[in-house]
Amino acid sequence: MQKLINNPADAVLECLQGYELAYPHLIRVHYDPHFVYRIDAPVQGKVSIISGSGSGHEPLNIGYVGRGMLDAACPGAIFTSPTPDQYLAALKKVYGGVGALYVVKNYTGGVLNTELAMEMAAEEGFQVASVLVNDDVAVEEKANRRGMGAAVLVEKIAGAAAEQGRDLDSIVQVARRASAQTRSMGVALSSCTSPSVGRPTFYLPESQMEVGVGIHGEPGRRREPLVHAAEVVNIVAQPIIEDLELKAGDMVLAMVSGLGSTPQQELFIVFRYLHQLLTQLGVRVERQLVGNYITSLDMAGCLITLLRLDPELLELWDAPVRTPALCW
Amino acid sequence: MQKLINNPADAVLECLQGYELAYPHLIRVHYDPHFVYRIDAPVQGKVSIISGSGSGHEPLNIGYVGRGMLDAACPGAIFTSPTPDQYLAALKKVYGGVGALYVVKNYTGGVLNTELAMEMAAEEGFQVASVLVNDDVAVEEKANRRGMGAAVLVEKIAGAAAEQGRDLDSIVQVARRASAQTRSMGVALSSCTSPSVGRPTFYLPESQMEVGVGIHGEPGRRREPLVHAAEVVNIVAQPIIEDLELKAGDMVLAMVSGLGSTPQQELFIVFRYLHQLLTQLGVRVERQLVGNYITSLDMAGCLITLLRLDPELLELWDAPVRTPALCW
Amino acid sequence: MSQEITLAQLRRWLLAFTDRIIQQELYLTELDAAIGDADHGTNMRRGMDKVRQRITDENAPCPDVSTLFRTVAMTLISSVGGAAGPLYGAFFLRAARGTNNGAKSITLLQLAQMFRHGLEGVQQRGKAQLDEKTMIDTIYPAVEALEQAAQAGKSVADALALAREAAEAGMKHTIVLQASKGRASYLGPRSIGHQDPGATSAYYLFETAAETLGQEQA
Amino acid sequence: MSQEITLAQLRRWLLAFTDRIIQQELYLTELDAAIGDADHGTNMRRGMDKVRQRITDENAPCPDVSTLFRTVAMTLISSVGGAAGPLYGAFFLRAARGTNNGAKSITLLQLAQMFRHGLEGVQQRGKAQLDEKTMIDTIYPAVEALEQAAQAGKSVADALALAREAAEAGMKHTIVLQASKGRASYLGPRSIGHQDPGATSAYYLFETAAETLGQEQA
Ligand SMILES: Nc1ncnc2c1ncn2[C@@H]1O[C@H](COP(=O)(O)OP(=O)(O)O)[C@@H](O)[C@H]1O
Ligand SMILES: Nc1ncnc2c1ncn2[C@@H]1O[C@H](COP(=O)(O)OP(=O)(O)O)[C@@H](O)[C@H]1O
Ligand SMILES: [Mg+2]
Ligand SMILES: [Mg+2]
Ligand SMILES: [Mg+2]
Ligand SMILES: [Mg+2]
Repeated sequence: MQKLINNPADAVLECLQGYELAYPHLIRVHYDPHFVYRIDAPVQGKVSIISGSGSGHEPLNIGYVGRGMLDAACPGAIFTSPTPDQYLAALKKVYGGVGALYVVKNYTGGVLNTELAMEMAAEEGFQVASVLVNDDVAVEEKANRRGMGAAVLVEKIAGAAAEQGRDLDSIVQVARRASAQTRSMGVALSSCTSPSVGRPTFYLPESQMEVGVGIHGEPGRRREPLVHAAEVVNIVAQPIIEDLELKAGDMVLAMVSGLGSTPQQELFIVFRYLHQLLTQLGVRVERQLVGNYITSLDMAGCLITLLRLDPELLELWDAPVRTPALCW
Repeated sequence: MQKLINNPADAVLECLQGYELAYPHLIRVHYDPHFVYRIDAPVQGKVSIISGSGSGHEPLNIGYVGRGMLDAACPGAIFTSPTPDQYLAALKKVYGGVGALYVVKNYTGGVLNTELAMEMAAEEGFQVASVLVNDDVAVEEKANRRGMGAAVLVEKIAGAAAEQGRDLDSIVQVARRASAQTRSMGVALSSCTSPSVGRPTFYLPESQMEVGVGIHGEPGRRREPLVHAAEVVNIVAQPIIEDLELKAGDMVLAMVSGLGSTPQQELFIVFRYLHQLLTQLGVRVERQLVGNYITSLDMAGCLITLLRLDPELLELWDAPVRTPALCW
Repeated sequence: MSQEITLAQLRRWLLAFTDRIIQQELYLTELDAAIGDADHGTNMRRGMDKVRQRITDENAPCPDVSTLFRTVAMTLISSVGGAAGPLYGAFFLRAARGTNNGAKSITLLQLAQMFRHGLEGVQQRGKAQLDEKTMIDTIYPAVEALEQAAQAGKSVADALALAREAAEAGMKHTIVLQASKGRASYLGPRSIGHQDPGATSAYYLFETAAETLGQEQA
Repeated sequence: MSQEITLAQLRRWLLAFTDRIIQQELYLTELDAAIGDADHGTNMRRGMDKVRQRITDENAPCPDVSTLFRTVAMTLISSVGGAAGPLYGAFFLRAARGTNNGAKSITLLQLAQMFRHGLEGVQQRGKAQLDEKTMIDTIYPAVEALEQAAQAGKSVADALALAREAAEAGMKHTIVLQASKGRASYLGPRSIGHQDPGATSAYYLFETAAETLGQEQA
């Protein structure tokens, strides 16, 4: 297994230790249960924004902790949703007295573990709400759609709204709108290898691509011949555009996230063609993120995410943010 | 070839087009000859900081253009130093009337093309100087050492000095000191595949690693069995520490840069052990960068870079910067 | 004849379950690699290590059946994560409520009742029905078989053997199903032809019950 | 007998050189993959495409030998990049200075002189000596052989054949050398056993010279 790791069972712990040493000006790490929290937590009088995720998607979520985004992020085992006690302990650490919003990616584990945590939190008198992220268009049934790139965008928008001093209901409203206006789809040029597994989760032959892939190494919806990037962009972006019913005059935030092992050069080539495709449709690309923002260990490929913006969402997107991964 | 590209010959161009569309608030791109320049260039009365590099190392160099770092970056073909006309055209675009500093990585191509450009610039009356980056300890002969991670650090420090309004000589001085106080070494867990080549430059079998590797896909100094990350850190960091004569009480800036396809998780594991190693030596890790800062297309592995800081270098490192890749 | 199943026997069964899961970690990982994210084995193993640790802790023994099941539930919930953690947690938590507080032994009927409560717990949390290619496809038929056998007055050994048979058939049946719940559902038709990992780990529950509880008498 | 080498012949030779490089792009890439970054073929090919374009441009023909060589130089410098661009640029630029301005033909001695200047240019820029595993190992012996043959009064064909032989031997000799200049030097002893890419592209200069200039008479 070609990896820079020690004991696979310690990978998550050692990564957290490295994060803490790398960003002492932004975050702290609590161990057992594990969670990462902003250095100035709790921020009294501000709604707390919390999210959890399996590890292996870095910088999602631990890279998004800081001013203007997450108050805390709970990292589970690799590709495994964290447990309720992580969510609850994080809540207690960062609660500012006026409520907390959990950003939940739509996977059985993410939903159930957060649900349990919220029940426990409510029992203890905390005011909690959640926003569901289910932007993946590769899954037809809407209720079953995976939460993917929208997690980054919703966390930023919710974080900005919280920083503005909004109350929980207001933040829930704008976060849910951001979630509802976002669609994503992924394409993989390789599988990924989880340290505890020791081999790729699936085998993708040369000259093939997995379309409609998720971020946990599972196979996608279908396997096709790998084509030129411009055509890949068409294949991946069309279902997003259709499902979102994007039309001329719309304004979007576009994210092209590498899945982990794709070089930056290719991500910008993808973005260049995505931008062209949208522009030709009369859709204005108002903002963009291109890089590794939500990954799947060492998977090759990318995720395309489009959020239909309105003035309020744009304002919240532009609000200052200071986290390991996002800074402006 | 599992890549998201179109015609390999257009990869560099399309990447530049994507960059321009992704960072309209920070940079502009000039084509034929190619160079990327900061959106507010020329900054009158400020020394210009310019660097060039083959493509394939993104974000080096085009990701470092902006306030507080490079005024312009010249991207060559993949792994190929750009040509003098690129360097000269960039100079003319960003020259603020008070001199320009070229940051040159020590490769025959980088040195010769910049040399030619500087001759041409001097003939036309520009005031130009250069700083050589040759931090690679894997090569024994100092004069022949490759320029690697120090390029990022020197560009930041020179950029900050220029932003302070310093004159060319003062910037040359501090840039050369930063360069002289930096050492690096790389380790690869895979080769990389250049689009125009279509296959990995060399073949690295499972369970092996290349120690003392460069950032252009060439083989390293030696091939050894791949060991645990903690031991890899020892193997890679020791020669750096020795060559730099680091001792207890020293203060360093440490950079762990992925080479392109290594997941973030592993980079933070590496950093955690590097931090421990240095701390045990009584060396204080004052600042750090962990992520993809200087890459080699889709190579797996990382580069470790240590810069011995002093108060002036630290102040310049901390100065504000606003580029695609660095922001604080 | 009303056979008693003691606290000690239940403890031994659960330890056998943890051992079986730990032994089958690689297999569960492979199943979850084919139609998931390859973590079911690792996660269940981590949880079972903790359960084993917890219920062999001589300083804090579980004094009754209800506490034993609740302890297993809480341990799994706080250590497994993913989908399986809350679902197996729900199973054991709701099973715990199917018995009197303080009871140090139960009858076969009560065991069936506990398992029925546990099944309801999993279905309430996960909202899965039969034939959605989940652990329900193992647990549901096993619970049905156990209930019927208990109501028909069968011995503990015979009842658990029937439950195991039903569980095994249910687990194998998941092979031909297309998943409509959980991670495998993202694959659509590509999930057909692979045995579900959660249905497999659930089978071990009934397999080990038949092997341990079914072999001993009060 | 003082044979003249005309501008037209030199042009045809350079076009043959561009063709040879373009034809050998893959081979040069492979050589540079073994001990470098696998770009020598691509870079030289890009440069040769431009040179071919430039010197076949009927709207802007090069009027004399000096201009022809200088044009090749500037084209290579602005399009090849890497180490080879400036070095081949230096070769042709300094070669251009080895002839009288306006001359539309040269003698064999003048050709040798031009190549000597070119070699000096490469050595001045690159600071490489013999046996450092670079293009010098091809160019140096070729220039020596050409000079000697020219001074000995040999025909153009014979002299260029001898230069080609020396170039080929020099190129092949790079196989056993450890590189101490250029990218291959980073490999240390691992560079031994591989033919140098730059020495190979440089060989084609003399190979095509022998094949074109050596076959024609004024
Ligand atoms: N809604 C559900 N109801 C019942 N069981 C489910 C449900 N969703 C998933 N499962 C079970 O969980 C198993 C996967 O567990 P695991 O791999 O540990 O979690 P994850 O899918 O989060 O990685 C599946 O094989 C399935 O049996
Ligand atoms: N200092 C030098 N002097 C002469 N030739 C050199 C020198 N350095 C490199 N070369 C030649 O350049 C060739 C490599 O060219 P190329 O691959 O195009 O450039 P790069 O090494 O920048 O990728 C080598 O094979 C060698 O022959
Ligand atoms: Mg999982
Ligand atoms: Mg090169
Ligand atoms: Mg799983
Ligand atoms: Mg090369």
